[in-house]
Amino acid sequence: MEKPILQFESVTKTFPGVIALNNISFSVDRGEILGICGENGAGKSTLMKILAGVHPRDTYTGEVFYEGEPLNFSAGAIQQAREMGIAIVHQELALVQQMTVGENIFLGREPGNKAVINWHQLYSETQHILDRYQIDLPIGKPVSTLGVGRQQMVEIARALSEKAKILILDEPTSALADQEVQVLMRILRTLKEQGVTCIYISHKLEEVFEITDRVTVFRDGEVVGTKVTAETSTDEIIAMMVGRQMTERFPEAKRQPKEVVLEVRNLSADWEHSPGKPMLSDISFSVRAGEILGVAGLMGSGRSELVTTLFGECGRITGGTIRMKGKPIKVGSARDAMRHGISLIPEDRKRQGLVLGQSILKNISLANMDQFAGFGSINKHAELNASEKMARDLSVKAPTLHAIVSSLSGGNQQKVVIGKWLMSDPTVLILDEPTRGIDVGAKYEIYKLMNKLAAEGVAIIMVSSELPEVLGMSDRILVMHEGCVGGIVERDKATQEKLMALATGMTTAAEEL
Amino acid sequence: ADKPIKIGLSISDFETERWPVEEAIMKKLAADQGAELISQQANHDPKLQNDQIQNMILQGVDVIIIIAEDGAAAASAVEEAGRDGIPCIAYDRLVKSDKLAAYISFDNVEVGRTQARGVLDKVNKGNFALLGGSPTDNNAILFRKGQMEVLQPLIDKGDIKVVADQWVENWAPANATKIMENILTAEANKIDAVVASNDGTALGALQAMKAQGLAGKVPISGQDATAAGCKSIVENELTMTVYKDVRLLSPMAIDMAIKFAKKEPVEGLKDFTLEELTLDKSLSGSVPCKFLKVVGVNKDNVYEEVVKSGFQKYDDIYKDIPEDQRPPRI
Amino acid sequence: MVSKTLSNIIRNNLQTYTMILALVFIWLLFGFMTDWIFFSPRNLSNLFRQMTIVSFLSIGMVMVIVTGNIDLSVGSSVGLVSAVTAWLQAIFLPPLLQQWFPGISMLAQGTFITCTTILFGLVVGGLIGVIQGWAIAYLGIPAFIVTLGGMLVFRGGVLGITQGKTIVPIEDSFRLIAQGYLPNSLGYAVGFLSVGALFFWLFYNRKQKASYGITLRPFGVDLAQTLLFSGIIMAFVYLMNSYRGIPNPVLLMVVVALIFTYITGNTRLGRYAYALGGNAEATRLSGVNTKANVFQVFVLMGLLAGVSGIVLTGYVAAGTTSGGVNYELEAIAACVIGGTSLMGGSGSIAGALVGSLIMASLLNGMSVMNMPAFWQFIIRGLVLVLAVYMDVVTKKRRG
Amino acid sequence: MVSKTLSNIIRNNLQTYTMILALVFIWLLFGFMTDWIFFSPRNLSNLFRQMTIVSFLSIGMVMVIVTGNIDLSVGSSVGLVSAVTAWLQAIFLPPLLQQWFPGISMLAQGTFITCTTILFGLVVGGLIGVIQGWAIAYLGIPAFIVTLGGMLVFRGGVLGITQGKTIVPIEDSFRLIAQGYLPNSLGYAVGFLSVGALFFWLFYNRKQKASYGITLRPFGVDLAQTLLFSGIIMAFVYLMNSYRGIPNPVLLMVVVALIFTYITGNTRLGRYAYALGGNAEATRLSGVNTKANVFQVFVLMGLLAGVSGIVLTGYVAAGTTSGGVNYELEAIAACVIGGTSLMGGSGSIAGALVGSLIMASLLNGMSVMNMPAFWQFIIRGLVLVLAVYMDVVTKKRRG
Ligand SMILES: Nc1ncnc2c1ncn2[C@@H]1O[C@H](COP(=O)(O)OP(=O)(O)OP(=O)(O)O)[C@@H](O)[C@H]1O
Ligand SMILES: Nc1ncnc2c1ncn2[C@@H]1O[C@H](COP(=O)(O)OP(=O)(O)OP(=O)(O)O)[C@@H](O)[C@H]1O
Ligand SMILES: O[C@@H]1[C@@H](O)[C@H](O)OC[C@H]1O
Ligand SMILES: [Mg+2]
Ligand SMILES: [Mg+2]
Repeated sequence: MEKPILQFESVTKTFPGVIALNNISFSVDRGEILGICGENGAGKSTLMKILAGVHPRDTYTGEVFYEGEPLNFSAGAIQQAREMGIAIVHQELALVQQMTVGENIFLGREPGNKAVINWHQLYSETQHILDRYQIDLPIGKPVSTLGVGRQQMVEIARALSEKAKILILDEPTSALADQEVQVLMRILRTLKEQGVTCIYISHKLEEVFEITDRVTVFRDGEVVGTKVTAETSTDEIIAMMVGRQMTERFPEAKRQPKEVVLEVRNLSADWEHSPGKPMLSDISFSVRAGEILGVAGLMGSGRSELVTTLFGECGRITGGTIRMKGKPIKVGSARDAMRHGISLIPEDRKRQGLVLGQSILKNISLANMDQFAGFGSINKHAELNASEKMARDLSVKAPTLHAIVSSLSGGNQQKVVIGKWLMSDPTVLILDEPTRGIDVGAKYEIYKLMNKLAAEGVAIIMVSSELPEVLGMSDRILVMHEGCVGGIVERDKATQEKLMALATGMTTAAEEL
Repeated sequence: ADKPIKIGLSISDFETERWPVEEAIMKKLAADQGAELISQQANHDPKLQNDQIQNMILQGVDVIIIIAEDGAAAASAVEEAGRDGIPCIAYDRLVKSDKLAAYISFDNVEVGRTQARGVLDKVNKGNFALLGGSPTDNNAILFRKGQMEVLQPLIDKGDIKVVADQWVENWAPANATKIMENILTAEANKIDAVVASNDGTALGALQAMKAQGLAGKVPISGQDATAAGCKSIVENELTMTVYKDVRLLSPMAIDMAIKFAKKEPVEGLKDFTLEELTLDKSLSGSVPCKFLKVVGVNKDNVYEEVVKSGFQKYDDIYKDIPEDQRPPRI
Repeated sequence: MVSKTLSNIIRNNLQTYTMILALVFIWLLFGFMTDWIFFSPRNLSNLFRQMTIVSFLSIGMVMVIVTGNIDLSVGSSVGLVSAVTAWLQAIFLPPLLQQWFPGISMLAQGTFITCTTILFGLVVGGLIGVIQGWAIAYLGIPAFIVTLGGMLVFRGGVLGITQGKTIVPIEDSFRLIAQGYLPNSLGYAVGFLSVGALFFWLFYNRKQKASYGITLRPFGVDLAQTLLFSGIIMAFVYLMNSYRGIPNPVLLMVVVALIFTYITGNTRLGRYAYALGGNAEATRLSGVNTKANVFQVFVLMGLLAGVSGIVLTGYVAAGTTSGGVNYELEAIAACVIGGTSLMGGSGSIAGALVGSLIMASLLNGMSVMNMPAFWQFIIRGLVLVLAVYMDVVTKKRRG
Repeated sequence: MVSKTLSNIIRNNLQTYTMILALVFIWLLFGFMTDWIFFSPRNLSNLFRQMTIVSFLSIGMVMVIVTGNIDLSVGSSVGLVSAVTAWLQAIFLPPLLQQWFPGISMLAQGTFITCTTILFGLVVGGLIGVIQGWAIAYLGIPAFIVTLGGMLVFRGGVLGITQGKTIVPIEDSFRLIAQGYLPNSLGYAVGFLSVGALFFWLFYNRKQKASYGITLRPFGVDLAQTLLFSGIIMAFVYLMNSYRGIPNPVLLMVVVALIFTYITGNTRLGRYAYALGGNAEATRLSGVNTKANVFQVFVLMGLLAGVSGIVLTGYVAAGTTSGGVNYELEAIAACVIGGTSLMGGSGSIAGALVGSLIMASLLNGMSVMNMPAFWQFIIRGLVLVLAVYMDVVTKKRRG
C-alpha cells in the first residue's frame, strides 16, 4: 500500500486553560476523501489550522508528516503551507468585503511579477476556474454585494484555484442551500478523479455519508476512531461523537397550536437604500401560539430579509399589515419589535449575534436589561443569577460566565446567542438558521428547547437551509421564492421534492407532487 | 487715479493680544485717510502667511504691511510682491529681505532690557526666575537677549542667581501658571524676582504666585501694556509692563503705506544693513528702518503714559479700585 | 485560597497595574533627580491640581472611545467654554445686574454671577455635546470628521468672543473652584466619610450577594481590599492636608470620576456603550437604541468639557484665546496609556486617570527639573510610546 | 449600450463626483464673491501651488488610512525635514565644502548642496517612516500612539535644531523646487506627451484585454474617456501658461500622485494594503505578510513627508520653527473628504487630491474674499462636516 499523504502523530495543542487537541494520531490516504466529525469544540478546526500553518510548529507538540516529511512551519508560514500544496477553506469566512471576487480568489498569490499585478491575467484565470467547475459568480463585483452563501462559494473557488494536493474544507456547506451543496459534491468527485486528497469537516452527516471514503471521529480533543464510510451508519457515528446512543435526530413532540398570534398580510417592502427596488412582495402568512412555522427557500430567496423585516431591521415597508394578537403593529427597529414580543436570533452570530470581546454574562443580559435595570442602575446580582440559570439550561460549556465569548467553540457561541433572546421571554421567537455550524448533540438540545418553548405557547418561526431540519421540526412550512411566498405546506403533505419545486418556482409541478 | 488706495495687512496670528488691537486701529486710520485696508491672520503658519500675501497681491493691493510669523520665511513673499512692484513694510518684526520698502518697529532687544531694568528697580540681587515666551517665536529670543544684556553683569558678579529658565509654549497663560507653580515648588518659594516676557504669561504666572502670597511681593515684568496687565499693575501685582505705543507705530505704518502707494517720498528712514539688524553675517543688503522708543510702565507712570494717552480705557483699568484711591478721571 | 483570589484580581487588572508601576518608576526617577522636592506635599498637591483640567476630558473621552468614536474637538470646546464664562462675568453680567438690581451688594453680585456663569458654562458644554452627538449619532457623519470640524468651529468661536484679547477680571468666588482648598478639618471629614462608605459597601454587597445565592469571596479578601483602599484615602488626605488641604478641583475630579465609574459599570448607558463599541450591529439587534446611546455619550463628553472649561477659567483667572489648545491629544493619550482600546469596546475611568497622572507627572517633573523645552517634547513623546509598548507586551504575555 | 456603461462608470465613482460637484459649487461661489478674480489664471496658479505641500501628505495618508492606521506625526515630520534641510544648506554644508574643495565655484557649490540636501531630506523622511513603521508593524504599538509620540518627539527635534531661530539662507536652486515655473514651451511639451501616453495606453490596454479574452468596453466609451482627459490636461497647461507656466511643485505633485495611483492600483504593496484594511485576519490567512506591508506603507508615508518638507523649505525659503504645525489634520481631512474611510479598506489618491483641493480652495477663496479670521475657522469646520455629510447621504442612497 502507498504511504499516507498525511500522518498525525501524538499531536497535542493547548490554549490557555484549554486542551484543544490531546495526543491525536491518525492518517489520511492519498486520493481519499476523509470526513472528520465531532461535537463543537472537539478540536477539528484547530487541527486543520496546524496543517495550514496558522498555528506554527513551536505552538504544539507531536509531529505531522506530509508526504513523509515532518511539517516545520515557522510563524507566518501560511504562504509556505500553500506552496506545498495544502489548500484550506476556513470555517469562518475569510474574505475582504471591499474587494472583488477575482481579487479575493487570488489574494496573496496574484499573477504578475514580484511587485506588479497582472489584472488581465487575474480576471481571465478567475473566469477560467469558475467556468471549469461551473460556479456562477460575478468576478468583478465586490464580495460585499453577495449573500453569505455565495461568499462561501468564493472561498471554495479560492481553494480550488490553488491546484492543491490536499484540500481541506472546514464546514464548507454551513451557509449553502441544497443546490449549492450539490454543486460542491460534484466538484469534489471531479477532484477525486484527478487524484486530489480531501479532508471534509461537517456537521451535516448526510453529506459526510454521501461523499467521504472514511470518517474519523473526534471527541474532546481526542480521536475516538476511524470508520470506512460504507461500513458504518449515521447512528454509529453519532454514538461515537456524543459518547452515547442517539436513535432520534429530531425529538418527538405533540403540538397543539392555539390562537393566531402573528399575522402578516400582503406585506411588501423595498430595499432600504434603493427605493423602488422590491425586496419582498405581497407576503401573507400567520403563526399560532405553540406552533413552529418553518421557512425554506433557496439561497437569496429573501428568507432572512422577510424575518428581519418583521424584526424592524431591514428594508422599507411599502404595503401590507403586521398584526400581533389581532392588533396592527409598526416595527421600525429591533427595539420596537422586542417591545411587541418579537425576538429574532440572527443568522450570522459573529456579526449580528455576539459582542465577541465581552463575557458570556454580558452577552446574555444585553438584550434583557429591562429585567435587571430600573431607571438607571443595574442589579448585578440578579443579572448573574438569571444568566447563570440560562447558561445551565442550555448547557453552555465554559469555565465561568465571565469567560470571553470569542474563546468558545462555535456551537457554544450559538447557545449563548440563543440564551440571550430566550431570556427576553418572547411571544414570537424567530430563529434564522439556528443550528448553523452546530454538532448533532447540540442540535438535538436546541430542537428540544424549541419544542419546550412551543409547548409553553411561544409561536416559533424557523428559517433553515437544511430541508431535513425543516421537515423534522415544522408544523407548517412557508417556502420563499424570489421575495414572494412560493407556497405554504402542511407538514404531513410536505416532501423534499415538493419543497424544492416550490422553491424553484415550479408551482404547478409542486401541486402534482 | 480715483480708485481708493488698498492696503494689505498680513498678521501672523490672532492669539497674541496685540495684533487684533492694532488691526482695528490701522483699519480705522486707513479709513480716515480714505484708504481701504484688508487683513488676514495666518494662525502661526509661515507658509499660510506667504499664501495669504500672494492672495492679497492678487486682490490688487497697492502696498502691504507684514507682521511676520517668521521673518525669514516671509522674505520670499516680499520678493514676490516686489516683482509686482508692490512695496512691503515690515511691522514690528523684521522680514529678512533687502527688498523691503521699510522696517518700522520697536526695538525688541530694548524691550528685553527694559523688562530687566524694571525688575531690577525693585530687587537687584537674589534668585531670579526667567520666563521666556514661546520657544517657537523669534521675538521671544530677542527679548531674552535684551534681558540677558542687563542681567549678565550682575550674574557674573554673583549678585543674581538664575534658578529657573523656562519657556512658555504658545505664550499660553495656562502653561505659564503651571510652570510657575513648579518653579515655586522647586525653589521652596525662594524666588526674589521674575522676568516674564509679556503680560499674558506674566498674569498666568501671577496666579501661581498669588496662591503663595507672593503676588505684589516678588517683582515680575510684562510687555504690551494690555488692559489686563495695566489693571494688574494698579492693583499692585504686576510690577511693570513695556508700553510700545502702537498708536505711534500704527499711524506711522499707515502714513508710510499711503505715501508708498502714492509713490511720494518718505522721510525719517535710516538705512541699516541686514547684518546689523540680525547679527547674521550671511545676510547682505540693507533696509530703510525707523525705530520707536519703548517705555517701561509701572504704577507710577501708568496713568500718565497709558491712560491719559487713551491707550487703555480708564474704566477697564480702575474698575476694581475703590473710588477714593483712583486718580482723577480725565 | 485567599492568596489565590488575590492573585486572580491582580491578573485581571494587570494592565492598570503595569501603568501604576510605570507611574511609580517615573515618580521615583523625578524624586531622585529633584532632590526629592518632587515628593513634597506641596508639589504633589500642585501635581494633582495640574492634572485636573485634562482629567475631566479624559474621563469623558474614555466613554467616547469605548463606543468606537473619538472627540477631537474637546480642546476647542474647553477654550470656548472658558471664553464664554470669562465673557459672562467680566463683560456681560455685571452691567446687567447693576441695571436690574441697582445697589446690589458686592457679595450677592459675586455669588449670583459665579452661579449663573457655572450654569451657563455647563449649558454651553452640553450644547456642544448635543450638536456634535446629533450629527454623529443621527446624521451618521463619522465622529472624527464632526469633531475635527467642531475643533475649527469652536476655535473660531473663541476668536470671535475674545476678539483676540484676554478677558478679565474673574470673580473671586469663581476662582475658588480651581484655586481653593478644602479646610483641613473638612478634608479629614471627607476622608472618614469615604472610609465609612467603603465599609458600608463591603457589608451591604456581601449581604446582597448572599441573598441572591452567589458564592462569596472569603471575607478576608474583601476586608483586605477595603482596608487597603481606606489606607490610600487617609494617606492622601493626610498628604494634602500637610500642605493646604485637598484642592477643590481635585475633590471635584474625584467626585466626577466616581460618578462616571458608576455610570460605566452599573448603568444601561455604560453597559450599552461597551457593547456598542464591541459590536454595534449585534447591540442594535439586541433592542438597544444605539443612536441614542452614542448621542448621550457625546452629551456627557460635552458637559465634561464644560466642567473642564470652567475650571480652566478659574485656574488662569482669565479667558484667553489659546485656552485648551491640544488638550484633545492629551486626553486621548491619557486614555490610551490607561488601557482604553481605540478600537472601542474596552477601557476604564481608573485607567484614564492613571494615564492623565502619568502625563501630568511628566510635565510637572520636567519643569521642576528645569529641563530645556525641546527635551521636554522629546521625552513626553518617548514615554507615551514606551508606556503603551509595555502594555502591549504584558497583554501579549497574558495571551 | 454606450450610455449604460457610462452611467455605470459614473455610479461607481459617485463619491468622487459628489466631491467634484461640491468643489465646483465652492469655486463658483468664490468666483461670484470675488468679482471672478478667483478664476484668474494667476489665482488658479497660486491655488494649485498652495495645495501641493499638504497634498503630498494626503497622498501618503490615503495609504496609511487604507491599512486601518493613522499618522498624526506628519506635520511634525515635515517640520523636522524642513529644519534639517535648511540647517544642512545654511549651516552645515557650506563650510565643509569650502574646506574640502577650496575655491569651488558658486554654481557648483549650490548644485552640490541642493542635491545633497534633497537626498538627506528624503533620508530623514524615510528614517522617520522606518522607525515609526517598525514600532507599529513589528512591536505592535497602535499607530495613533506611535505617531502621537512621534509628533512630540519631532517637534522637539525641530526646536533642538533651530534653537527657536529661523534658519536661512536657502540656495537659489533649492528654492526653484517650490518657487519655479516650467517655461511655457516645456509645459506644452509635457502636455502633449501626456496626451500621447493616454492614447498609447488606450490601444495597449485594449489589446492586452483582448489577448486575455476579456470582453472589451465599446471603443466609443474608451475613446470618449481618453478625449475627455486629454482635454482637461491641455486646458490645464494652457491655463497655467497664461500666468507663468506650470509651477514646479504642481508638476511634482502630479508625478507623485500618478506614481501612487499606480502603486495603490497595480502593485502587491498597494492591493495588500487595501486587503489588510478590509480584513486583516483574512489577509493574513491568505499568506500575505501583513506586518511588512504596514511597515512599507509607513516608510512611503515618511518619504512623502520628506518630499513635503523639502518643498516647504523651498516654498518659504527658510527652516522655521513652526513649519508643518497642524498639517496632519489637514491631510487627514483631505483624505476623508475625498472618500477615504477611517475604518480602513477604501480610499483613493484621486479622491484625496480633490479633498486637498477643496481645503486649499477654502483657504484661498476666503482669504481672497478677505473674510475675518474667526469666520474662516467656522466656515472651514462647517464645510468639512457638510462635505462628508453629503457623502454619507449619497452613499446611503446607493445602498
Ligand atoms: N485562539 C483560541 N484561543 C483559545 N481557545 C481556543 C482558540 N481556538 C480554539 N480554542 C478552543 O479549542 C477548542 C477546540 O476548538 P475548535 O475550534 O478546534 O473546535 P471545532 O471542533 O472546530 O468545533 P466547531 O464544530 O464548533 O467548529 C475549543 O474548546 C475552543 O474553545
Ligand atoms: N442592499 C441590497 N440591495 C440589493 N440587493 C441585495 C442587497 N442585499 C442583498 N441583496 C441580494 O438579495 C438577495 C437575498 O439575500 P439573502 O442571501 O440574504 O437571502 P436568504 O434567503 O436569507 O438567503 P441566505 O440563506 O443566504 O440567508 C441576494 O441575492 C443578495 O445578493
Ligand atoms: O508684543 C509681543 C510680540 O512682539 C511677540 O512677538 O509676541 C508676543 C507679544 O506679546
Ligand atoms: Mg470548527
Ligand atoms: Mg438567510
